[in-house]
Amino acid sequence: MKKEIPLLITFIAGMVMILQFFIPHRPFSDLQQLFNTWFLIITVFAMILGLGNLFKVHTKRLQRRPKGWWYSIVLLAGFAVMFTVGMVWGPARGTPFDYLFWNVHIPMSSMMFALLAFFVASASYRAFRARTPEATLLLVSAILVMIGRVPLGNYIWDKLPLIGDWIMSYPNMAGQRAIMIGIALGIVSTSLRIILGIERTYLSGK
Amino acid sequence: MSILERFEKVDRRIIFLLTLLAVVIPLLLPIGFKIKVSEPVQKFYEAVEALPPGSKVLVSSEYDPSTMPEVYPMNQALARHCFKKDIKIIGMGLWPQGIPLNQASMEQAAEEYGKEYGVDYVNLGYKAGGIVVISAAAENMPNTFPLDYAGRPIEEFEIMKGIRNFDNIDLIISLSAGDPGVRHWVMIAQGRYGKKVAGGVTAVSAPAFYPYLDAGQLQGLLGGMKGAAEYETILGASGTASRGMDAQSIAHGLIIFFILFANFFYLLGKRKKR
Amino acid sequence: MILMLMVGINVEAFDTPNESSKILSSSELPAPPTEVLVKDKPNDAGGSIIVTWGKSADDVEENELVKEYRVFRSGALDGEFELIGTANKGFEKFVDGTTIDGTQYYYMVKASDGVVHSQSAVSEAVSSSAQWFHTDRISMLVATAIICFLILWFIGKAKKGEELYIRPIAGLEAVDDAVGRATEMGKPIMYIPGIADMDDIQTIASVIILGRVARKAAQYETPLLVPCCRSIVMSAAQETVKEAYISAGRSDAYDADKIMYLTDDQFGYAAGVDGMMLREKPGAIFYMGCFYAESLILAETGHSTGAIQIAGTAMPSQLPFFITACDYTLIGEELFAASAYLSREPLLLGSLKGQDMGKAIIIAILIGGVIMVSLGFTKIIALLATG
Amino acid sequence: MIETLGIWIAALLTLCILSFLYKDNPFYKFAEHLFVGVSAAYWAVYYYFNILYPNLIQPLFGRGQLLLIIPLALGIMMIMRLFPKVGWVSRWPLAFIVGSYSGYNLITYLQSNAVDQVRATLVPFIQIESWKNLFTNPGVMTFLNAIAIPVVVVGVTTGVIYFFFSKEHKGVFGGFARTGVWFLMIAFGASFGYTVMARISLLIGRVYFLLHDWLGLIQ
Repeated sequence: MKKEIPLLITFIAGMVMILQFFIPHRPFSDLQQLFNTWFLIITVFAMILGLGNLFKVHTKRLQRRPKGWWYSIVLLAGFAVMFTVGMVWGPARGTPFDYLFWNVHIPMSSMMFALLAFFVASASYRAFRARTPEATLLLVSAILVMIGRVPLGNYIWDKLPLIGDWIMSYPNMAGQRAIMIGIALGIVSTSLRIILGIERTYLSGK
Repeated sequence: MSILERFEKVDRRIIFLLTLLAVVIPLLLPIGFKIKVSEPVQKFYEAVEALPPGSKVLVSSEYDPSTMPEVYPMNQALARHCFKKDIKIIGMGLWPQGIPLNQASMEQAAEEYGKEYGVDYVNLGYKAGGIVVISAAAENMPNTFPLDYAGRPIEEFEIMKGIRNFDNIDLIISLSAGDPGVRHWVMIAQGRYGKKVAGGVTAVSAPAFYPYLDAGQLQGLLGGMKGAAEYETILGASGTASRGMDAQSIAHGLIIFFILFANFFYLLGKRKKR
Repeated sequence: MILMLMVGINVEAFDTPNESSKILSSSELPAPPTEVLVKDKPNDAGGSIIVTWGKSADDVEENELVKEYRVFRSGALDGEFELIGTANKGFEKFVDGTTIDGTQYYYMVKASDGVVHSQSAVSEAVSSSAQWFHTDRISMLVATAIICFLILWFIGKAKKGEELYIRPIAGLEAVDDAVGRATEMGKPIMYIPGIADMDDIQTIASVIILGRVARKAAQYETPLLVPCCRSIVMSAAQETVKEAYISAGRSDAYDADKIMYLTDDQFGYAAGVDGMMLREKPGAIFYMGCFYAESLILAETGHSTGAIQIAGTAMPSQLPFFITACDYTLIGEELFAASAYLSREPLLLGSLKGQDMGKAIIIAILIGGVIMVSLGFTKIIALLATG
Repeated sequence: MIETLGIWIAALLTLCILSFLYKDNPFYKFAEHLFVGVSAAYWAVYYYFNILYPNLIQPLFGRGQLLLIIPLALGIMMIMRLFPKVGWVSRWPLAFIVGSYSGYNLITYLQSNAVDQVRATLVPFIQIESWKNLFTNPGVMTFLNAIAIPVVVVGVTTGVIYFFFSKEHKGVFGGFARTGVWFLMIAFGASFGYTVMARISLLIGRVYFLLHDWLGLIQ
């Protein structure tokens, strides 16, 4: 029973979602929206588990005091302040929550994202070497597209931006399309195995 | 360690420092490179330009402050373009943090062109659910968005009169930095409801949209800060994207230099070993 | 049914014949819209009727006689017509999404310059209804049926014990080595299941692969760290890893705290995982699932720690970064094949064979289709329309 | 005043994160832990106000939409994991999510990633216009445009062949698969090259913030 019911739920939910694509009639036409709302609600409940886990890991660190344990205080305090402020004043514009969001959350988030500029530089310095014919193709197409994207390319040869665009529009598009088609088949097959209960490790067990 | 090896295994912090300088210096001392317009941007411009005055464009903002440098200038330029052509904008968003940004760009452009909220533009705000919101709005806009972003009923606004579903929208533009975003607008609004969809995306995701552009599923595409700068150029207005383009070019040139430099020493080293 | 062809001209505000005739004499009156046709909107859940009309002869660029079309509706031919919506000049279609299924309606369209209007004939009676099958989606029904059939067919064959060849996939061959190397160095393994929730098949595939990796880690007695970005993923990962440890006979070594939740925030998660990598110094790092911009932030930091890195994703935009920064990368479909490959279960391998047959059909359609289209048989394109 | 304070906090936290590039250090560790804590709280609050309240609490208890008892029950089953004895019921909501999204994605991906893409590739192999152009005006671009469609058809076909799992990549078939790999490599290189700019834009955004909003060095 512990395993059969979940498998049955998976099967029914999956088949219903496939059918709704072909049936415009109610109730099928509303199911996608309905299920999505349900999913979001379950997500919020699950967050209690996630947050519980986060607290457990960090309060343990406070008890055991390994190296750098006090950073756990920073984490828990950050959570407590942001959470309290949000629940008391709400998340609207102009509230303390909004202030913390724009001046604490956003700067760190944007800078973390911007670190990519540096990582792109170091990754291209290290990895773009003409080691094999495949790597050379990667290198050449990257350089052509890159040069085509800056005014410099236009100064060197006015066809370079056009060639860059051509690579993007044709060979790149062909490669992307092949990957997309492969992914579609992979997803169809994986989904089908899940719906039919052939793949059930995520429900624990074989 | 030979010089060649040293170049091969250079401390990456030196690369980091050079990259930082390549951005900081041109921002402090601007140069002013010229900007050339590419085809996807031209198509995007034409998609908007082709609309008759009074048409209604749905502009959905699917980005957040972290991708602001790339997408926000597009949002600003698009709002100006529409208002200049007397095209009405219905704003909305599938990312909550995109709403104030979309609103700010519309307000700014409205001030420049003397447009009025509720008549020439409106912001329907955020709705959770991504793809589902698109389907729901396609079927029934007033039901999906009964209130605007500030909680006022949409019947109050003249612009929303006669708008029932996507049949009353002339063009859909999604400015997106990820999912849900342009991809889903194409899947649902274009795929299932046959609406014209154009997009503005971050440069990183742009290549993935070329197949859609080629298949005619997308009317036009702005890719990253460069796409925004090109769009600003067609419109003949210099904006924040154009301002960053110098730093962009120099830093970009530096990375190309890194790659060529690394390969030069790599190939030299390989020849020596033989 | 009889199509009513009486063309009336009137101005809304002036309903008596007298006043109307005054307006009639005015030269500013636009020509009326012609031929108002109505039909139930096909393939919907009901509640919609499509109204189309021929443009007014005055609906042209140069003059302002027609500014918009106003669409009116009534429940009876001689009943009162009420305004239900407008369409801009130049348009010939309006969808009325407010009908009640089964009720009969009549429509009429007026060309208007904002002050004076001229009206069309009244349409035929029409009613809306909901459909039970989406007729534009036949091609999708066929495609779904064929591909699912192929996969099931080969699963059936595999069940009967037929031997199936599967080509080597470098990234998956390396999984054992990576776990082994981490063990030798006495370092933990890190498994990063991406930042999407369980609604993404990539995440589900990732949790399945995690099960296989966890079993190896349990056998080698190497600690396995799984930082998660979503609570449901954390729950599913805990369940899966626990089960893997039990089936490897090492349930005592399972530690739920090693599969932890960090934050739902994309970059907050990246910051946390980056810090963890530098402090835990893992010997092997797996990135499997749905990644966005954080892919390179994680993979470059991981590279700087000297760990063996194996990635797999179906996000086309992130593949280049994993390819440059990781030792092995599973490209798109290979991610979904990983579970079958690592488990070697015949049923799963059979489905891979089914996928291949699906690809063979796609290639056949591609080549055959291009030849046909080149020769001028463009009908094939319409056959593949998906609605 | 409060505005200035906000800019200073933002600027210092930005620098804390930036310091990560040098090496792991106490400033980064501080920012990292603060970031995880604050962002977890942000999403918790956000989910409450944007999902739980408008989609469950208000419609269920305010308007009596009883159907919502189902997701409420599934949500409660989810947190039953906290109690080992009844923990197994959390598999029900998980099964529901995985099942419904498997069904949904099966169809959606088949449509937009496979059938639509195949259809878009069905273009006449030889574009007479572009070949005419090539002969009247020979050059790099006219040549590239003339071969564009054949390149796409060959690229998509061989690319798909690369993904064959059940056939050895040997002989002619192996040749096709290898050509497919080339196309994938070109695609990856191109995407990478195209992306570099975006990443620099983000850094420009941050540097602009530091130089303009914080230090006031540029106008």
